[in-house]
Amino acid sequence: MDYLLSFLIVTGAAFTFIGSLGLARLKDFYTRLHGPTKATTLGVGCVLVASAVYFSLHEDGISLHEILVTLFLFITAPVSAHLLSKAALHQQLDSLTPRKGKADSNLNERR
Amino acid sequence: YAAWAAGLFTLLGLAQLAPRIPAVFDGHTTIERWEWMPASGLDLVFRLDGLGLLFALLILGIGLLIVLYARYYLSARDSMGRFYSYLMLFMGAMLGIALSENIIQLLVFWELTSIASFLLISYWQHREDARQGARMALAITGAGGLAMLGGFVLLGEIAGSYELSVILASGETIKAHPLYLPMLVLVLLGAFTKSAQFPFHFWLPNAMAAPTPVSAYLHSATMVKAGVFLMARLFPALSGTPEWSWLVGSVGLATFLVGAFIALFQHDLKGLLAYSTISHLGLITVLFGIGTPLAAVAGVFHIINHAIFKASLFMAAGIIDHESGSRDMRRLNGLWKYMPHTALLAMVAAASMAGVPLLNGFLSKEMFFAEAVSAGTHFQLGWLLPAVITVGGIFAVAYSFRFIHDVFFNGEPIDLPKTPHEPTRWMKIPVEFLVALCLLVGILPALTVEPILYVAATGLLQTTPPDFDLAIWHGVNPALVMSVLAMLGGGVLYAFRARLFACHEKYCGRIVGKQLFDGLMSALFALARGLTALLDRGTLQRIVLSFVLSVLVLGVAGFLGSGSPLTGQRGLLPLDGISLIAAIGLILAAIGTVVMHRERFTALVLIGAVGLVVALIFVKFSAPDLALTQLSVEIVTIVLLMLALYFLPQRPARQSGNPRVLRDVAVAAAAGMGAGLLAWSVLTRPYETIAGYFLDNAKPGGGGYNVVNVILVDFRGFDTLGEIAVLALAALGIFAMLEHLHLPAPRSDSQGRPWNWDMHPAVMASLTRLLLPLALLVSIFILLRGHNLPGGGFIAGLVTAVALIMQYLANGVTWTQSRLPGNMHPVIGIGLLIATLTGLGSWLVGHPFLTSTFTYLDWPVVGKFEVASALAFDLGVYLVVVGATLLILIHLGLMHSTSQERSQLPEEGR
Amino acid sequence: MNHLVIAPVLLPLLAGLVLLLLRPLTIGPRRLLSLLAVAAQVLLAILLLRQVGGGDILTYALGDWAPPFGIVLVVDRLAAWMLLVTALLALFALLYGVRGIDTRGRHFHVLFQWQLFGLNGAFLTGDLFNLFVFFEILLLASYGLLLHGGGRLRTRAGLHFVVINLAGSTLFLFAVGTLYGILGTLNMADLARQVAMLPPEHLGPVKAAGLLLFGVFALKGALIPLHLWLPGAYANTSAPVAALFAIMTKVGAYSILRLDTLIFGAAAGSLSGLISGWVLPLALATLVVGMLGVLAATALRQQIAYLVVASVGSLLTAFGLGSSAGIAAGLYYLPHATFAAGAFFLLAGSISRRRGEHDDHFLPGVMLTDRIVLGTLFFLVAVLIAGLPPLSGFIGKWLTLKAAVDHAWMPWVLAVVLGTSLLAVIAMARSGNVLFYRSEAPEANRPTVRTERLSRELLPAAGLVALCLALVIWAGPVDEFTRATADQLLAPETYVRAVLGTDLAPGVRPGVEP
Amino acid sequence: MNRLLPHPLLTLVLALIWVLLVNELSAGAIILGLLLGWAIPLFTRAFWPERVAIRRPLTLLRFIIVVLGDIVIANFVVAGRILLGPRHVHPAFVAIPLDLETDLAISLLANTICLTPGTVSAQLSPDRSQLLVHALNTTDPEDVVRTIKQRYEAPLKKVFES
Amino acid sequence: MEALVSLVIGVLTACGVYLALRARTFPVVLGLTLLSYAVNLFLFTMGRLTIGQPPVIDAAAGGYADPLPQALVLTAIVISFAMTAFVIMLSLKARAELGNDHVDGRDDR
Amino acid sequence: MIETALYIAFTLVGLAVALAFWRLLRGPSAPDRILALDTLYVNTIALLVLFGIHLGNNIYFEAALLIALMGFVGTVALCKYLLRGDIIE
Ligand code: NA
Ligand code: NA
Repeated sequence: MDYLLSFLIVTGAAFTFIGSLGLARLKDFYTRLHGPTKATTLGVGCVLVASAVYFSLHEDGISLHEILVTLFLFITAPVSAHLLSKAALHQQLDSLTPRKGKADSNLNERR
Repeated sequence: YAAWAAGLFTLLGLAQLAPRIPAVFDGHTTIERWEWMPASGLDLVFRLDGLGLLFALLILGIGLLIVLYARYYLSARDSMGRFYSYLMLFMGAMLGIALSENIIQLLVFWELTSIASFLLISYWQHREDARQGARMALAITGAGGLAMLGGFVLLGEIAGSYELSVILASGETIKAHPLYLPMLVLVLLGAFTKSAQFPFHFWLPNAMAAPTPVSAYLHSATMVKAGVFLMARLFPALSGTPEWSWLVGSVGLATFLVGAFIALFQHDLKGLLAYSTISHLGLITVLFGIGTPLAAVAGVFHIINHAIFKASLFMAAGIIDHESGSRDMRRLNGLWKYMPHTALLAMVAAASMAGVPLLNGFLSKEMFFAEAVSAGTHFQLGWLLPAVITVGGIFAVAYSFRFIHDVFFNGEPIDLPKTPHEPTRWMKIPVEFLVALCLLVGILPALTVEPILYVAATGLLQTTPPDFDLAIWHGVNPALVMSVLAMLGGGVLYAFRARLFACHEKYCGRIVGKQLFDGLMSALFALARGLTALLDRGTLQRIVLSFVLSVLVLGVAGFLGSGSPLTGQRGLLPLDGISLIAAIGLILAAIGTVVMHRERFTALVLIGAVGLVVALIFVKFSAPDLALTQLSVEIVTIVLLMLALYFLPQRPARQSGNPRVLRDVAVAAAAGMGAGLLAWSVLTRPYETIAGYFLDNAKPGGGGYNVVNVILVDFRGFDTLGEIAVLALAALGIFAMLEHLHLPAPRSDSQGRPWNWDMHPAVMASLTRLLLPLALLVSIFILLRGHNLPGGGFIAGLVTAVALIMQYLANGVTWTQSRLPGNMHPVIGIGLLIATLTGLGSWLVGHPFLTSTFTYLDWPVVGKFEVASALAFDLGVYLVVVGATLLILIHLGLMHSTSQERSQLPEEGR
Repeated sequence: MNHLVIAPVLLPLLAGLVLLLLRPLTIGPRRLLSLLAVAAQVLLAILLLRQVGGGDILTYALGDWAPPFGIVLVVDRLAAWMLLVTALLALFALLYGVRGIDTRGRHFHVLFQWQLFGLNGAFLTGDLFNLFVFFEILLLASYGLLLHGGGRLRTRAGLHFVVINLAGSTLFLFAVGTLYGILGTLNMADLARQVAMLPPEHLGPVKAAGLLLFGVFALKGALIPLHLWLPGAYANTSAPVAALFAIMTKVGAYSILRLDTLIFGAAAGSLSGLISGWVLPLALATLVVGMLGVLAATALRQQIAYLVVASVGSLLTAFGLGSSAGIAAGLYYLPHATFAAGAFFLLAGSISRRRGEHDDHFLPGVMLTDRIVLGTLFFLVAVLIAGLPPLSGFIGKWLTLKAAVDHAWMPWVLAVVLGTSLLAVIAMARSGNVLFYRSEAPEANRPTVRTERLSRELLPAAGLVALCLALVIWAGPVDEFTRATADQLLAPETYVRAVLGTDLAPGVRPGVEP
Repeated sequence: MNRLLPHPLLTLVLALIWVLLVNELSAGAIILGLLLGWAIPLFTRAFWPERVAIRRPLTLLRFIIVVLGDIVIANFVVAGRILLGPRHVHPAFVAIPLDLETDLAISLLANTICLTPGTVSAQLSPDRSQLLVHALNTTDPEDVVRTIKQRYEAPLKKVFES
Repeated sequence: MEALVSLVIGVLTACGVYLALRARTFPVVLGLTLLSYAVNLFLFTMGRLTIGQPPVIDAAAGGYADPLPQALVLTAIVISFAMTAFVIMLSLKARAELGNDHVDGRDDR
Repeated sequence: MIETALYIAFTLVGLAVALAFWRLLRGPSAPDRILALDTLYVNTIALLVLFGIHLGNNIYFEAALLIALMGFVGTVALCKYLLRGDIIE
């Protein structure tokens, strides 16, 4: 069981790290956005599962409330990402992709 | 009626005094006492001895005449009631001076006379000179009174009592005390200013703007005598030292000369009399300065005589002014023809002033000359004293001549506003009475004045006075020679007046005390303004800077002054990598906030990171409750800051120049070092606290496992009650403050981009709605478990508030507001009420406020659970937090819409 | 256990709560309720004063937790005296406020009551951190009150006031924290005990903390150079609020006195006198600076504000003498200065509303309506403030000088107190002259003032003046009381024994089993 | 029923979450959870005007499993790209035409897109006909559109809008 | 560790003081916020630093951190929150009434 | 075993925190900083949970839950500010 735990812990931490690495390393905002929103959800998810397992083993009764945090992150992280990219588009931040006229013209709004 | 009442009042005073007179003549001192502040040695104690009696009689007697005179002097437009009430205030105060046993009490009356004088001088408020004269008099005599207060406090300390009986009996102790000289100087300052001694004399001529009855009464007969009275009163205690003689004698002499000299050159009738008064007060002062008992007796005698002739002269001058419309001697001429009766009276009084034999002024002046001669024998160049005094006498005769000749003879009046004529009968009666006294005393001194002078001298000296002889003829002696010289010299001087006046005009016209005083005053005001402006710039930066610097000085002084080491002996914790990373992150973010504070949004994001790390520090060092609280507060604060930022400039111009920035950096660095070192010095020291008690008693006494929460709701629940009151107050204060506030909403962001069209992005809106029940559930969870595990009402309240704020964020004010109770005031009120009532509940069972109770219930199916009063308290906290946070945020959120659509405002009652 | 001890705290709290919950009511009943609550506080203060007048010290252990573990309220003579002064001042300020100013903004009465909640709590608490909490309550209430009615200058003054007080609160926490970090307790009596047995190697932080705490209180009390916040704040708020604020600086002075006599008092060993060494020089300097400000003022309320600064200087000069007589003098002077400043602010309100656009500026303006009555009252207040006989200002000044005679700083005290008194006289004469005697504008410019019953308008100010007169008439009993109070303060061991039940001497901390 | 128990499903979910929160499975916890699960929806009724109806629970379950699997895959894919470095990233914006109509469904789709392979939903057009998506690494935008529509939009449409 | 915490407190104080000395309301508010962080940390650490021993009674616990400073800081946080909220709103009011965001209402741009 | 794993994990998450801080300070755009802060929040959750396992005490669970909630609200509010200025309208 310790192996599973250790695996979860290290995997989770690794994903967390990679997410932040993407944040630091990638070249434009839109690509940077991908790292934290995805990598960290799984990363933190793994760590939380590890915690659930750990406390279920080490204390009497199972511990499942970590699932709540995971659930919560799964609902919120995409919303944050969505809003961030919306804000970035609004600010007309440079993107590595030359934006295609067709896709934006009706999206890149002005009401 | 006012005059009648005042007269009656004065008569009543005399009637009160009368039965007590015989005792005084029998040599008794009557003392009457009413307890006031016995513990501090201040009772209302009155003392009637000869000196006091003499003054009381002068005050009441002349007062009665003045009351009569003023009744006819004042015009119908003047407010009689005001005048007489001031006058009676003065009379009472003056009597108080004369009859006080306690010197502090004496001082009280002393200052009251200054105040009354101020009121009476400024009686004609519309006149600039009256207002200025009054303020000058108040400033000078007030200053003297304050000096005297200092002197009296010292005197009381030296003598061991404030009461004259003790003070007068302990002259030797007083004179030998090291504080004698400062005390003497302070007391004399009081006396000199009041009695218009040089160089404080100039207020008196300026006080002549007062109605003439006032000048006659206060500024010649009585109030200005208070100073010499004081010298007389304290004569046995203070006099007889070289300091006394030199101070009093030289000031008196200077005053005598200066007054007499200036008096001659006055063109204003009252001005002449005023300077003459100054001169005579100097004369009296010289007599007290000489310090022999006989000189003191002469001084008292001249007080009486001067009061009589000078009061009559002032009243006569008042009549002339009243009936001719002018006091300018250059215009007043030949009045003998128009008002012979008045002229006669004035001339007799003026002759007395000049020291013409058979008049009272002659007698005391003779004594003065005689004392001057005898005093002069005691020191080298002693002959100078009588010589100089003779010169003064020459001027005195000259101005008296002028008063007679220039007004009543010397041709025809020039351009007078009115044709002069005799006044009403009643106006002359007081003058007649006083002139009659001049004659009576002058001719029959032994029958009239000697008894009262004797008891007065007894009271003054506190012992049997030396023999004195009030005869008119003492044979040819130096004094007589001086008198004759003065008479002749005066006549000659007056004869050459034209040339003299021209000369005076040329050389002395400029030197006026008033200008000096005014200059001093404007300098004082300028200094005050300058210094105040230097300190108080009215800028917040200055306020904060002075605070920080003061704190630094205090803290550094405290620590360095103690000599204890900076670092203590406690074992320290090892450092770990994550802590280091987090701390560096925090430090960089904090510095980033500072560096980028003009990019306000960035600063805001950075401060968010700082707050997060602070929460992490709480986690790291075993404070889960704090971490929870910090996290929640942090977000609400950031939301608030953003709401505010919307209305503030986004990228303001740089404000401060480099020097100021450098200075502030230095100050801030010093403050930071101070705080850091203080923390270090404590953290490295071992300590012992009361914490053990809380850990031991939290469960058995407070019914909770979470000791922090038990402290909050139980051990120190009172703090928490206060804390939620603060929160409620903040909400109410903000609510009150934001009312009617209109702020222009910016139409674009800091880079000039117009705002996004999408008010409430759909993705956000629908998913945050989903989160609401979840967040509420979490908040209830945190509320309920708080007593035993990290959590509690405050955090729960913030979570609820944040959950609701999220709805506002995602769905907007209008949408959310319509789904919530519109008015948050009752929520706050009820929350606070619940908390308070929970505390009050313990009264019912006979315990102090906020005593907690808890019990365990065991219900079927549900199982065993705890019920604690602390939970009710925490519920109160919860409600206040929710109510207050929402009230603040919502109102702000509503603010910009208020200008557009006021109707949408939720109805919040006043 | 005597619930009377906590009553002065709970009453305004509950009154404010009820007023908050009864907002739907019309203003009339709420005014009545508010007034009744304050009147009841006067009664409570008198009752407490009678109970402690004999020298007893009453304590009230909140939550039934024995001190030093729980918070304790303590009533000694000083606390009762402060309560009474506060309640009386508040009563008259409120009487002025209910004449219409209370409806110029929201929540006036709630804020007012909670202001009293904070003040009374600050005077009663025997716990340093709880004092912080009550400071915050009274500050927040004062922020609200200060801004009440709104306006440009008021807002600016409010901003300055709030920011500097936030800085002050921060400092308070630094100081309290340090004291706890070394001494391990918050109860003031216990702090006194711990300070008394502090090992010398720990003096540094405690000394620094003590002085920082002094800095906090000096800020509240407006000692220079920490007085700069006061003129703006006091000069720009509404009359009843400014009047009530007359007590706020005294909270600072009170706290300095407590700190000086209890925690760093006679028994504090090498820390004894830590505070008093700073108080006297700063107080004298404050007196000078304040009075120069009085002279320099260009408007009446600004002048009164500086008078408040100066009065703090006078008050702390007396306290700073450190002797029983000095403290007693200060305790006599305290109500005088409070009531006089309060009356003056109320009067200034009445004067300025009659001067139209001239407001309270020292410019020759219109001839005032009701000039005689206002002038008389102004004159009385000026005499009070300038410390001229025969009113209470003089007695206070005299008592201070008397106490200073055998102090090493006697010449300085004498020179400064007397010199500044002269400045006060000069300044008051000038102000009265400009406001009442000089009128250079035509009568037509006179603002039409709704002079609904002048007596009612001036009653509050006159009442405060009457209180000062009472201080003169009953100077004897007051003098004896303040002397007894001073003696009680100079014997901190009685306080410690009353609170902790143990002596100040070193010993085991009560309740902590080894 | 409607007034007293506005969202029975939500009640159950909340009760379940409550039991998770208190981290103990006891009668007391369940009862309190049900109680809160009943009370909170009642209180927040105004925020949930329409009752959420789930037509095909099985489809939803399958959808959730698919998404969870994709999340894991997505994470590995993105992690790989990040580790490979910026030069191995070929981002693109892709517009997805939408068939979904309700806000909740669109939001869930947007969320799903965010959680799954290399895509972040960036912006919804005002008329809700198009969703702009940013793909981390794609050479074929049409493929992205196709995958999203088939794999995620279709089941959501079935569950919430049929 | 103690040195690091002291450093953090010092830096927060310094940054707070510097910002509080600025001439515009917004940085002043930020400065006060930083100062409140500093003082809260300071007050908290007065119970000394303890790792992994939260003051929640637990039979298994080896010891407890001093709970009293924690309770005090909690109160202090709430109070400084109330104060910060107040000063933020006041800065808005000042902006509205004075027409600019200078702390003295001077607009010398 | 677990201790080693935790040690590695702490190191990785610590580095993640450092990277997030770097981006936070570096920017360059406002959304970048918000994203960095959001990431910081999420990393903190991981840190807390690891810390809980390390201590064998899950008393910090609620802190993690709250960080998730608060981090979300913060990010949403900051984004809303960039989009609309007025976050509560
Ligand atoms: Na003539
Ligand atoms: Na004074």
